[in-house]
Amino acid sequence: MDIGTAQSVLLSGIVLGSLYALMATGLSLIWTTLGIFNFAHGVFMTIGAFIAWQIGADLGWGMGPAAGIAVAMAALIGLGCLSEFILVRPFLRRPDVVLVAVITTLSAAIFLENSALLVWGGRYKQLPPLIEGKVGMLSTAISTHEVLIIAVAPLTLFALWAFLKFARTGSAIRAVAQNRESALLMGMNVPVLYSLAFGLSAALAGFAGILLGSIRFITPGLGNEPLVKALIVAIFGGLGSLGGTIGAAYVIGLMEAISMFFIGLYWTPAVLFGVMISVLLVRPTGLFGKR
Amino acid sequence: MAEPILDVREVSVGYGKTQVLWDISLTVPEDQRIGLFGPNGHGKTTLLRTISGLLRPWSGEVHLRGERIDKALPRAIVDRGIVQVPQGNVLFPELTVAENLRLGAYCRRARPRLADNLARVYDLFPRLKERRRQQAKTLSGGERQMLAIGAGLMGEPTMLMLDEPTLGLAPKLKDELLEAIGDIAGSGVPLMLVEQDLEFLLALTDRLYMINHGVVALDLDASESFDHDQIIQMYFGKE
Amino acid sequence: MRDLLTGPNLARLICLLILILLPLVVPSPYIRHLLIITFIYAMVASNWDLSLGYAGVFNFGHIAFFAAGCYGSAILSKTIGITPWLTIPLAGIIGVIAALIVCLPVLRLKGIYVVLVTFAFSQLCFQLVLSQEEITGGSMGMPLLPPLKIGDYNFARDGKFGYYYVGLFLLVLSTIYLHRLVRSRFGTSIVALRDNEDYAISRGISLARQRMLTLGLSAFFTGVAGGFYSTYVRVASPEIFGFGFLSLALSMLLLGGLNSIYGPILGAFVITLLSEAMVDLGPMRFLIISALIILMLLFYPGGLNNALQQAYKWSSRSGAAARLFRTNARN
Amino acid sequence: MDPILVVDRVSKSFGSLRAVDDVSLSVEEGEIFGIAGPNGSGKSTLFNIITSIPFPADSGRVVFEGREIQRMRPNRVCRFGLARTFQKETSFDTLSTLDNVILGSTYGRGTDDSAESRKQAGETLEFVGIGTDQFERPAAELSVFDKKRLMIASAIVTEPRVLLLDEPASGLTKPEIDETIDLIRRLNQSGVTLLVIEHVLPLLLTVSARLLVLNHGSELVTGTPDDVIRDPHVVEAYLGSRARHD
Repeated sequence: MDIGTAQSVLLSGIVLGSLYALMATGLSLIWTTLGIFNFAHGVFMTIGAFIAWQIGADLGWGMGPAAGIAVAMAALIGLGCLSEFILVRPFLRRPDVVLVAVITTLSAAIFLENSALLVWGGRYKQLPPLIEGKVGMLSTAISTHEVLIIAVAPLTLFALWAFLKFARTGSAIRAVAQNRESALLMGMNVPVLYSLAFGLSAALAGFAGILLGSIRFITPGLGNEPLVKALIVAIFGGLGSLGGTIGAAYVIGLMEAISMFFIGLYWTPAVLFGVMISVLLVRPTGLFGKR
Repeated sequence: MAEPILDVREVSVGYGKTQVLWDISLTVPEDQRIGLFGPNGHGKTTLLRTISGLLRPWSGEVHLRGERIDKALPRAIVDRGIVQVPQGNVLFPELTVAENLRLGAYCRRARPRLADNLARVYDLFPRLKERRRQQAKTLSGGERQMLAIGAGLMGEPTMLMLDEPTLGLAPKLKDELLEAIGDIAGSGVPLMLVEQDLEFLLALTDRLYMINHGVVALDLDASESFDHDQIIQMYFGKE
Repeated sequence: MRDLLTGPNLARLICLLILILLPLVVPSPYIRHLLIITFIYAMVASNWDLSLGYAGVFNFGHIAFFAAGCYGSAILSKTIGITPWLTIPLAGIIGVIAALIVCLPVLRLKGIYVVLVTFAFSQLCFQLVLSQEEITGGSMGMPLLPPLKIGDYNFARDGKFGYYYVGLFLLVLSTIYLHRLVRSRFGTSIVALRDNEDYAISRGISLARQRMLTLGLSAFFTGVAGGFYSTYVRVASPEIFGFGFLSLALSMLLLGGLNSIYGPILGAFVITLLSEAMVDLGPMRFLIISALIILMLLFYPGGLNNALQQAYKWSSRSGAAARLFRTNARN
Repeated sequence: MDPILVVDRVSKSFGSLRAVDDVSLSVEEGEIFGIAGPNGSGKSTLFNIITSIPFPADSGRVVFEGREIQRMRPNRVCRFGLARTFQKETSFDTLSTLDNVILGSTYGRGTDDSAESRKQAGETLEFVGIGTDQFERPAAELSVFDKKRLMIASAIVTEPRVLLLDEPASGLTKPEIDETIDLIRRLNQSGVTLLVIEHVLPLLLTVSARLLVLNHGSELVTGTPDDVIRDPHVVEAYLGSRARHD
């Protein structure tokens, strides 16, 4: 393996890691605040890409990428809040809410995926790259769009961190996650905070979908495979710690790129699963997780 | 006579099928500080949780300055100035001391004077100021208790309910806390204090209720001398 | 022994009799086909309930056990050339092996982590099937599997008459197996672990052991169903890993009601017929089914089984057929 | 004669909090040994680490009948002759009352024959005072008192030589507490050694021969009920210093 190949493997690993980080952070955010796992997260990604395509792409309504992204983000926040209201809130007080939420969000995933199929059909669509062209990086060349992904993902996550850290509502979201009863006693509107967390998480997924939508073809199943990867990332990093999740995302992305190069596409899932199992055998709450 | 601040009328409540409080009535008059004590698991915390809206009474009513609040949401009750400092004393363990305190002023009524109140709390508990950038979970037991009370004060209470603030504290810390709570009470905030430590209660309150088996078993005036042996008998008497 | 002919047992025997006689009365091969598919689903759903309902293990890899049976039987019969009569029971063992593999990480995990690992496991199986094209046929699947035969008689002849009875036989076998299992002390112990883990452990029940047994035992007839399925439709295709199949099985379980054997079986009948009636709707079908799942959870979490219990209670309270429908609290 | 149960300098921390701090005790065979202390003083944690359910101690030894059990698998502890109850009224809610106890008999005692374990379960339920009319009801429907007695029944059906009762009287009415005291005495007379946790002292002072008072996770005093009641530290731990007889 020469230097050039090593660098291109490294770069593709970082691109993957960035996308996984966006996805898995959303999952983790919902997990920490509501204590449930959202299986519709992958399909949120799909819907985000489709809406951006519909509004922005030339084959859609052709209103340009900026409008596409803006509308998609707004729609996803709304969809996230709505999902929380229908899929989670009615069951929050039940002792088996974790299981019920798996079932309801899984059903919602099926519902939305088939809705996407009805609305947009099964034909492949693609978003144009946000920026055209290629950039020479180190000794290889990658597309500008991929450079954009590498840059934008950390920025987005930084913005999320800043919101959670410094905004009143942001710290309230973190607070609710840690102690629901004290949050109530301080006068927080817990249901609204839950909705908001869900909306934010959906927007993150949608954004990841838009970024992915110009690398891969957009189909109703676009989000399924990234969901599974995000799932592995979440387990690997330990649910509930945002830092751990982001770190794990890049680790898994790199691991995937390396394994694809050396072992090939076919056995890469097995490698990832194997790594995940080994981590769980040693640390049942994930690599960075807390008990 | 002036209307009482808080009026609890024949409240019954419990969890699931288990009833904890049986037709409890008590009032908090304008100028009095109330103490609740009694063996554990007999309903003191449950009473506080009912007043602050975390629990819906099965029957009975709760009135705050003449207004009925037993059907209101917790945040509506906080907005009316009843602030409960819960037992167990860890608020948001992963947040810093300063963040915890700021969130104490989350309700709309308390927001405008956040900075003033923060200064006041730091004044009252200088130790919190020193540790304002630390995560709450790194605090000692006494500091956590101060943080919980401080966050309660940030909500500008018109009535403060403290649930066992001395739980697990060493005697020296208890004295410090006694002084601080005394200051708070002295500044005119009505107080409802749940405590195991009788000395603590007697020093801080005007009227004591002993809650035993979900009813008010004793009703004492703190200024009068009373029969210690009767209480000790209830705690330590053989069956 | 007299108990055998009273209460719900009698109702079950009557249902069985009807199913045995049905093909003799109803000539339509299409109805027979639907019922064969129903039998398969009923096995999958009722066995899934052993882990998901009775034991409360959040196992979302159940479809992978089914798929393991499907592909296992397909490979054994087509690639290696073993008769399907043998590969179907062997598929059960393959299902169990798949379950034991997923057990390895799951034994020490709790709650949501069990969901994630089992779900990831099933997706991993999917990816492996897709990638091992030489063995599994990749996304095309393995077509033209050998059918069930006795001598020269192909079971697909005469309107799938043969398959119908084999399917019914397997379902009856699986149901008796589950019935005995949940009534055994093993059955009680897994419910105890679900109700209160620490308490159960303190009474001498081993969490790891019972969990391994639960997953293994729930996988056997699931694998058998998989083997029978691929033999019957004569193709093993990766479609079974899709959300569609998962949602069907899940909806049967929820419509039927968790913690019962007959609920999910009944759910399988209702959902298969419903889904078949909607087959022309395309994607709309899955839209409706998934919405149905959420609505069930929202408004009738007890499922059909609950409705049955109420009906038993109502009928016994009203005095009519009180003895006939004497119900059993645990079922 | 050697003590039947020796707890030797066990500790357990949660983060920075030392829930149980270097606690030792030894219980003689046939004794009723009480463990008291204010809320949060580490009583239940002590039971948890003696039985390793749900977690073992960080350090220290637990010796039962001469054998160290602190590293034993938690589900084996019961077969070994050491059974416990839990603080809150715990039951297998969806199982019938009888099945709750049968489980103890089959898994905790190792009775293979199902008719035999049914018989044992029935007898044990009657011993604790739960009538046959309750046997087939789901445990969730029982009253608090019956749930507590059911939990005791499922423990004693395993034939423990040492039984650990965690707050058997909390949440009970006065007559129910009296019945519980009677039950504890009958159990003791049948040869079972008991460790009893109570927050409320009266029951403990009545039944136990000796008791240990915990405060802040460590031992405050160990002694006979009379010693303990006269100890000013105990009164102080419960009621504050001013409540002392002065």
